[in-house]
Amino acid sequence: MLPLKDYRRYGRQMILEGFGLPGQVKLKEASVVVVGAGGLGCPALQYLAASGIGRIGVIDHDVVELSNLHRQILHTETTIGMPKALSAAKAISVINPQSKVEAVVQALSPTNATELLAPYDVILDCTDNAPTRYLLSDVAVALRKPLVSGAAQRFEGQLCIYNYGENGPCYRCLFPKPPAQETVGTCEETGILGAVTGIIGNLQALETIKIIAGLKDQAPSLLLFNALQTPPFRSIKLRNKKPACAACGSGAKTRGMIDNTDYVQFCGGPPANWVERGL
Amino acid sequence: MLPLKDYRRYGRQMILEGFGLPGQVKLKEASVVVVGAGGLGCPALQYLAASGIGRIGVIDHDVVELSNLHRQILHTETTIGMPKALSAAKAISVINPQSKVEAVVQALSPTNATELLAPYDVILDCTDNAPTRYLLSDVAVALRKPLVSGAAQRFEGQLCIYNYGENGPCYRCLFPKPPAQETVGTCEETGILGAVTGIIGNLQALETIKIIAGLKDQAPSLLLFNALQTPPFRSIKLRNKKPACAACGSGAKTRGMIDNTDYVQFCGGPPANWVERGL
Amino acid sequence: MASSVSLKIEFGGGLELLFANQSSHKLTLPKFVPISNSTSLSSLSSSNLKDTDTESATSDDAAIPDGLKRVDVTYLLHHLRDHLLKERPELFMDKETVRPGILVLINDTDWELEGEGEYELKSGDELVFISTLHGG
Amino acid sequence: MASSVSLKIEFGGGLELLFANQSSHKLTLPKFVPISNSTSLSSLSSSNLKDTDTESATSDDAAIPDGLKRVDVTYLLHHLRDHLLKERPELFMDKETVRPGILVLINDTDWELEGEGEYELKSGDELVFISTLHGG
Ligand SMILES: [Zn+2]
Ligand SMILES: [Zn+2]
Repeated sequence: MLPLKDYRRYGRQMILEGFGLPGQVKLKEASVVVVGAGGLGCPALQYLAASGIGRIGVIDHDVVELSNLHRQILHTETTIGMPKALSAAKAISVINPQSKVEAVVQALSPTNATELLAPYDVILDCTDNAPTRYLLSDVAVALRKPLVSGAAQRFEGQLCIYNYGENGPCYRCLFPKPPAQETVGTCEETGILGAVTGIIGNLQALETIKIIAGLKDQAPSLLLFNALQTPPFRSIKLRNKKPACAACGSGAKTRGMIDNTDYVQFCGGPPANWVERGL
Repeated sequence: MLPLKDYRRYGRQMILEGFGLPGQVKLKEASVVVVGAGGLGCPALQYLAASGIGRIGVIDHDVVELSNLHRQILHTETTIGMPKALSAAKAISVINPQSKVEAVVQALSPTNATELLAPYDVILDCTDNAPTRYLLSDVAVALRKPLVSGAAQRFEGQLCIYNYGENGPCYRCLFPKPPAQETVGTCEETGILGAVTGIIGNLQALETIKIIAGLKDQAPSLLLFNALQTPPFRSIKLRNKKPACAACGSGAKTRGMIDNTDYVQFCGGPPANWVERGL
Repeated sequence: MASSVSLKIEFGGGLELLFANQSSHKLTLPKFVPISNSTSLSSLSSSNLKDTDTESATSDDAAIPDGLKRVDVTYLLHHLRDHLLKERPELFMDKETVRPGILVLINDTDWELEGEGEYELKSGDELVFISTLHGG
Repeated sequence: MASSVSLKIEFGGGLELLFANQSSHKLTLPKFVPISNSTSLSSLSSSNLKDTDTESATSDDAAIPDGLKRVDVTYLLHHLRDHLLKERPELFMDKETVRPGILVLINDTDWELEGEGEYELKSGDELVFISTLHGG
């Protein structure tokens, strides 16, 4: 099933009870796409590659900037100016030359998202803005794939698996209406402690590995993290999917909705810096 | 206080309320030593370097092996056979060329530990065996430095700050007697999921940054993690330091104890593989 | 049982910035409150009701005074907005509920599973209001 | 109040391997148990004591039958060793307490802060037994 070298490389996880050779083979045969190669995407990609996932996609249209480097640990001073997707792909190819890495330097949009995400088993939301989060959720519903979603700002992080299992909710089940734009900060505006994105991105990799290996239960939950609080982690029991949900509900026409939604307008229109960034 | 370039590089964390310019200056003036450049040490080193810590020590006498690569994400196929301390130091110098990195390719022992650890403000225990954990705790007590301790096996991890603040316990306050050797597994024997070491090592970096920036409260606590449980994290309220502790108690002669303890014998003698590894 | 309920309130995801930048609050509300959710008399009604209530601790169906209801999450929202909020109420409430993007958690459970605004509060309940994050 | 206490038990850090590889257990123990910590008659003494106990729910100083004590953590250790442990008791207990390297947590608090073995168990308590990890 596996080349001899893989037994040596992955031996420490293959002797895990409940994982074993079948778990490693599942990782090798699996494909995962990480949308966003920033603070969350970098650590997620790193541990996904190291674990032996067979095929990994990286989608990001941004380029590396000096202000990213305090948290986006796959990029370096020498890759400043390079598209993040390429910089990250290069870095994880060094971590694991056996993983097939596919870099996409494009902004995700309603017209290309379905096609770009369809070839993968699991989707990771490592993005940094509300419109793309709604778009990713809708596409994950349309493609019937689990969406491992992370977010981080200031000293806080949030982790949730959407559209997973029989009854798992989608992003719209939880947040049918987008927040008003003035309530939404970005890492540029509100700041972010690097290690916080590391912890959430790492947890996204772990949850993805659990899903692929069949170790993940299906009870919908949300993990909250606050680096300054005691206790720092809080696990929340979430609602099931909602029959009336516009995206995943019983009568929903998700694909049509994706084609006809202007996600930026839906989320209150572009703030100045989104326009610059081509969203 | 900081060069202009640092304002751009660390701007996203310098705008954090409660961190700011003073926090960044504290990181720059701080020194940290990571003992063990393995599954825990790699992610810890990575985020410590990226955050802008001024001086970072890496102590490890092992060499990189293929079986490390599924979780020790600073090492690569091209550094197999190289001492881990050097491989890790090289990797974090790429992440942040401004951090001064000091690699030590030596096994920590009662005769060299005090001297090797004294030059640093905070010590991270990223090791993989009981004798070194007792030694590190005793030396941290003797040097009056906080010890940020992580551990991981199978699907589980543990995080604790020892010898911190007025009343924080040391490792011996919690575990005065070492466990019998047959009860102690290693990652080689019991297996380890890579992302689990990533999460614990990352949390060690975060706690270290909090200590340096003055954001860490002093209530003794222990964080337990189990990747397969719901909820995955559990925070425990711990005892204070014990007046009768052999290491940190009121009448303890810690330095003399360090000189006169054979830590391997104290922990039940060397298992076969420790002898080979020169512990 | 007392004539009031004691609650622990937490704000997260940036919402604490609206509440004096303090994430943890302790709060005591009267057990019966106006159906209108008017919070202007809350401390008064609390003392008014003390006698009525103390002896009816175990009889849950004791007559509820006219115009009042058992204190619920909707009332709590109004109380937080009227008495704890320091600025810009539209960033917390929208009509009679929380604004889009806020999740309400009752004892670590999504409030949708607990009846949302109609959940009747009891002493010791912990309510968390969390704003969803978008950064990464 | 019943004549027994219901407990939630968790094992971690590898200890679950000694307990049928199951980390979560639910357990009911009699409210009064032998001072000797003998667990051989526990179910018997539980039923024997039912009558004595049910009416003394609120009077905490009610006479404790001769040779018995209120159930405590030390008794629980013996019960776990004698009835739940599947193999190698020396990996769990050492003399009358847990072996070195095991931490006992009572409701998410280090047992040292709660009286260690002498802590008297009450229904709903959650006990965690965790083996310290050394890997990295
Ligand atoms: Zn939905
Ligand atoms: Zn001590």
